[in-house]
Amino acid sequence: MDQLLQFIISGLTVGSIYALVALGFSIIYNASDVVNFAQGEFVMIGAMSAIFLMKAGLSYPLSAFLAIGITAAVGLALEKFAIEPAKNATVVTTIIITIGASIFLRGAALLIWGKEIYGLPPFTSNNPIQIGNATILPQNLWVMLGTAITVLGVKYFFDHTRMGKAILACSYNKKAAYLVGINVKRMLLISYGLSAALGAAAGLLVTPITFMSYGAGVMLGLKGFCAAILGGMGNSMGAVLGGLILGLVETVGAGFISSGYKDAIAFFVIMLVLFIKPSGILGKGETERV
Amino acid sequence: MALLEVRELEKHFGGLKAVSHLSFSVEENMIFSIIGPNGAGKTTLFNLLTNIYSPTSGSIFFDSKEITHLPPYRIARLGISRTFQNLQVFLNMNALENVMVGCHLRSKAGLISSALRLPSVIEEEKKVRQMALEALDFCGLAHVAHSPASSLPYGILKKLEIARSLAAKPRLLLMDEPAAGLNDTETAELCQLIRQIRDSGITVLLVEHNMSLVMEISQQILVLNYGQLLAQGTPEEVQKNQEVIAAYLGE
Amino acid sequence: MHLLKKLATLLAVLSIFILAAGPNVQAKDTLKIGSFLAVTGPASFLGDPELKTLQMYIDEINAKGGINGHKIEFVHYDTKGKAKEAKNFVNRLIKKDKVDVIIGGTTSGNSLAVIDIVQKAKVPFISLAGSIKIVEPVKKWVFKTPHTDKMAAEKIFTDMKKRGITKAALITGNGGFDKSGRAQCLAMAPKYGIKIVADEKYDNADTDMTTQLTKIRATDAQAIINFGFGKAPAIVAKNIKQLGIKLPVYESHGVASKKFIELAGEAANGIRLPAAALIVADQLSDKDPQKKVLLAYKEKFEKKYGPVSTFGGHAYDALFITVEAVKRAGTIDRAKIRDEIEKTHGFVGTGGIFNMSPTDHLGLNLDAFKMIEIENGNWKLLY
Amino acid sequence: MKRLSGFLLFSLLCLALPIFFPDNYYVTVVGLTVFVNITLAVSLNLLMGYAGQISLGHAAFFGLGAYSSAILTIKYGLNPWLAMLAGAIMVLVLSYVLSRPILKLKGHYLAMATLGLGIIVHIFFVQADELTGGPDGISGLPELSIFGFAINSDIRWYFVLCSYMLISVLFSLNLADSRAGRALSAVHGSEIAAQMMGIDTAKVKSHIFVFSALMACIAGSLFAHQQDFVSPESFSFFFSIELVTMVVLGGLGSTFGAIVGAFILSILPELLIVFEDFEVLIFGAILMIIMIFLPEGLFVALKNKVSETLAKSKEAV
Repeated sequence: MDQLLQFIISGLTVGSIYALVALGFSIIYNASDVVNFAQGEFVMIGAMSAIFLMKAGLSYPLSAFLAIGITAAVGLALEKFAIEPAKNATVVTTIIITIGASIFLRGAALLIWGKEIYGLPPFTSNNPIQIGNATILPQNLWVMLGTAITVLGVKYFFDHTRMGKAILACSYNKKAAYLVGINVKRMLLISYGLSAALGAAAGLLVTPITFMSYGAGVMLGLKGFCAAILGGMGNSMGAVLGGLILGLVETVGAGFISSGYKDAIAFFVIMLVLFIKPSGILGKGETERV
Repeated sequence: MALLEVRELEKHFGGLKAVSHLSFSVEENMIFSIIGPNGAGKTTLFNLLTNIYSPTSGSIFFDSKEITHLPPYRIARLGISRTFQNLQVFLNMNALENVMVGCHLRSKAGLISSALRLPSVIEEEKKVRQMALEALDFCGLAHVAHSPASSLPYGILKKLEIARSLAAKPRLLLMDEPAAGLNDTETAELCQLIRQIRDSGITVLLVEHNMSLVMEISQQILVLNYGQLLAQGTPEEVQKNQEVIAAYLGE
Repeated sequence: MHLLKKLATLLAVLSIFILAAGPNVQAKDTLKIGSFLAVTGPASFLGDPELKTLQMYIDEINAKGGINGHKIEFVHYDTKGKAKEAKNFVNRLIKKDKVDVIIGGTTSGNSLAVIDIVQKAKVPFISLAGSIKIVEPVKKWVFKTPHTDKMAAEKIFTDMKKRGITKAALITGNGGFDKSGRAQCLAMAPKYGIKIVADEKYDNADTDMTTQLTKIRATDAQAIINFGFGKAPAIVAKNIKQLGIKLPVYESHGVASKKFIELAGEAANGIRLPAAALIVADQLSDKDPQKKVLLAYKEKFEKKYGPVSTFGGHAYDALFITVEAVKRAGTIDRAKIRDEIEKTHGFVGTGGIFNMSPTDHLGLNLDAFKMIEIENGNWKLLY
Repeated sequence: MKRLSGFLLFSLLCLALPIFFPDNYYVTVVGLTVFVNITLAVSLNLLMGYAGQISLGHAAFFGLGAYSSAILTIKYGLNPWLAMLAGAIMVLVLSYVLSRPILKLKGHYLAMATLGLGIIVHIFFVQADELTGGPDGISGLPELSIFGFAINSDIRWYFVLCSYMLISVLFSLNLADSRAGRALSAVHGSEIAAQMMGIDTAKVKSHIFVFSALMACIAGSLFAHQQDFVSPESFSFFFSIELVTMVVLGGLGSTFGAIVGAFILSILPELLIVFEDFEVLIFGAILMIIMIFLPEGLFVALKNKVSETLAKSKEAV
């Protein structure tokens, strides 16, 4: 039982990584009802850009800053050149476009950065912090802090800023949003840029722990998607909650049941939750008007 | 015994009582209209009758059988069909196919026999096609049979829903605002159509805002206000009812 | 009309392609070597240096006029590490490209998947993957050059015995390499009197292994063995340090590349692993017959591509075993080449000295593995 | 017979191909993969295109079929056909039990649940070493034979897989305009309206889920015998997503769309090999471009174009 504390800390560590990725899904979903399967690639591009900018001799903060900018530009380009021209497409078609985009971005990363795995130095010291008989790395705290700041930021953005509200309005009813004078096109563009920037920030935060390579975005994206769904798609608090629960279920499952089947246990729990609550933990149930 | 009987029906959405304490019955072979100001609970009532919402309390009987908690498809099997205020046409099919879905209850080919296309299925398919064409023709839609539903104008789609419901040969047809969005000519045609439906032996339960239409064709009218029964009677009786006038004027 | 013209042009171009793809009018004595490697995907760090090595040396051989006058034609496909692709590509190599020898199958899964095909088609195949199952039991047309996972397990246990360790904990990934290594560890441990007291697993894409290691910490294990490749072993090493576990740690030959040290950083120090001599070539005694070969390969590869890895070395060994066999056979007849490969004796490669026989299609013994410890971010040859 | 003219033409083309190109790599090797993928795409289209229920776990049933055949024939010495039947029964029961709770979910949540199902099955293939051989898989399946006629060459496999594919295509086309098929489309169009037409939507969805799973399961058994080998990565969630992509690329809801989509996605990587490292990039770009400019799918878009042009030329006359 004295291992439990470490399991929980490990779970929160992993969970906050998932939560960060899940938040990116939320933003685009909120604006356009689209699940962007290239979200994991944003994480990868953010991290890889920073790694190579640093290799080119730039300082850590400057590289990080530029990497976020580069990724945001990729996000904007994705919306401008792939999502916007297909505005009449159904949701499923749009999802396939984002899958195509994720393959394309991975291919581009492969060509630009090669196949090697890279790491980033931790933001601060690398000495583990002791909590009871459990330990945690400072970088893990950075990830948690990053998650907390982001979720509060995203929540504030959607609840209290004009632009955030405008983006939400686009998702509820594009036509109505257009009629009240919201520039729907621009809002969608902004949401992709924002989501990409967020993905890049996630990449910067997690790379010192998990390393990064051109293909690493896939699994991060998948887990982020699971977290977002578990919490209730489009709900930023839900995304964080989903991420943390997913992380905890994985570590506790690995700790007490079987480490080989831990992912299976996690997916089983997600399915159970959905069977009981079909729109995720914090998701709102949909009622159809007839 | 009445064809449809509603006893003490209640529906609460959180604190809101959308329908409360409602009892009425509908006799066979008549046009029975439900009117009331916006938000009176008319569509909610339809959704309760077809169990798209389940009632908080109370019971519903159709042909002396309780249907309160039956799933919608079983209610349909007993002989109730409906149209929708927000169109629910199958936009992924053409007009004829839409109506052929209406014939679902009058045919029986299953998944496997359909996949194998057994001779009996081919036979039945012919019959279904015939029945559907008849229903389309009845509603004056024979000319659009092969047009994709997604390409048809609103007025036609409203009629298409009626044709689809009729193809099921129901005993009771619930129509939710069939005249909404129609022009005068179309409304006149609709009026005629509803009468023909009644004359073919189908009881019609109508929710409608178009008062002249309602007054013209209904035998019985029920007035709802805030989910409660305000009045019931013939068009003349309802028109004279002071409470009804107040409710409408107070709107 | 315009459209028709376009169509006609298209057809003409297409037919040229089709004709060109038809029967090859090549000189008869070209030796066709086919390869299928995981150049991209999760095993790319294995497949990539393998491909580079093959290309580099084949170019060199051709520049020197080929083997006994036979020029080498090289056909390569990237399997991305997928067994289904491997099967398709080997079929393609045999049926479409009609190759004489196949070198490849970066991962054990890829190699195992194609054994039946090459056996049926009677094409000599030298696998570049680790699993012992590839050559045990012996298959007539199948050979391999990398040390087996069984050898790695035995080398690790030998070292443990020397240090008086009797209880070990296993932590492995879910890839083919990892799982096969785990199976060999479980199978070999009793022979060396070692008890496996924990058997934890992780997914190769996982970001944190502290949970599994916490469980290991709670056992009475005296050492930890990790079989894996890619980033996961580096995370394991870092997590071990984070949790303050002081036990000796053994990695497999899967991490025998500088990348591992780079990723794991300080946490890599003190870790021991069995590996081919290549990474400690300069530490070998001058009397070691391998030293010259290793240094030559290392220099050549690093001049062209950057840091060398032992995995590329396996491709080097496979290529030159083939080259020697063709030289001895004096022909490019598949059956004769196969016979000569089987007769490989005293071949000094990067992986060791190969002595193949009809009952041994690998031809390496435990001495071919060196026990190495990571010290101050560098490899240190122990023995 | 007008209804099936497209099908007959397609069958003729498939069956005649090996006569003209008997030893062509693309026909006898790639062709087999193409047939399996077409079968899977067509079966997935029944669920996704007809009934409108997305599944990101279709590869699981394909894999369960393959593994049942491999395990039961190799480890338990069962007759291959019996093993195939046993696998099918298992998938029947499993898919039926799971169908009700899973298909209650909608949209992304349904996608998530099916994705989870696929991943759980995949993890089982990887982790249950003793049974499944782990990541290395199992090889050495016994030969399949029909009435003593052994299916032991590429060309024989060509005809077996082709026949099974054609049967699935025929089933799918038959369903399209039938009572059962219309019920599926109705569920897709509006579940509430479908219910009001007397359709038990939960049952309809569950039945098509099981039907489509069974089609994939048997394809899996055949695939295992043909490949003579099974390993987990052929049944990963990546493959499930590839199948969804096939269906949408060709045109959701159209059987020939699924065929076209499966054909393109199976052939494209073979053709892109020459681009080496650029392959991934080009593949992604092609996928995006097709979906951006022909969002209703390649086949459906072309079909609409052709019928439009025909209608116009008729008017002109």
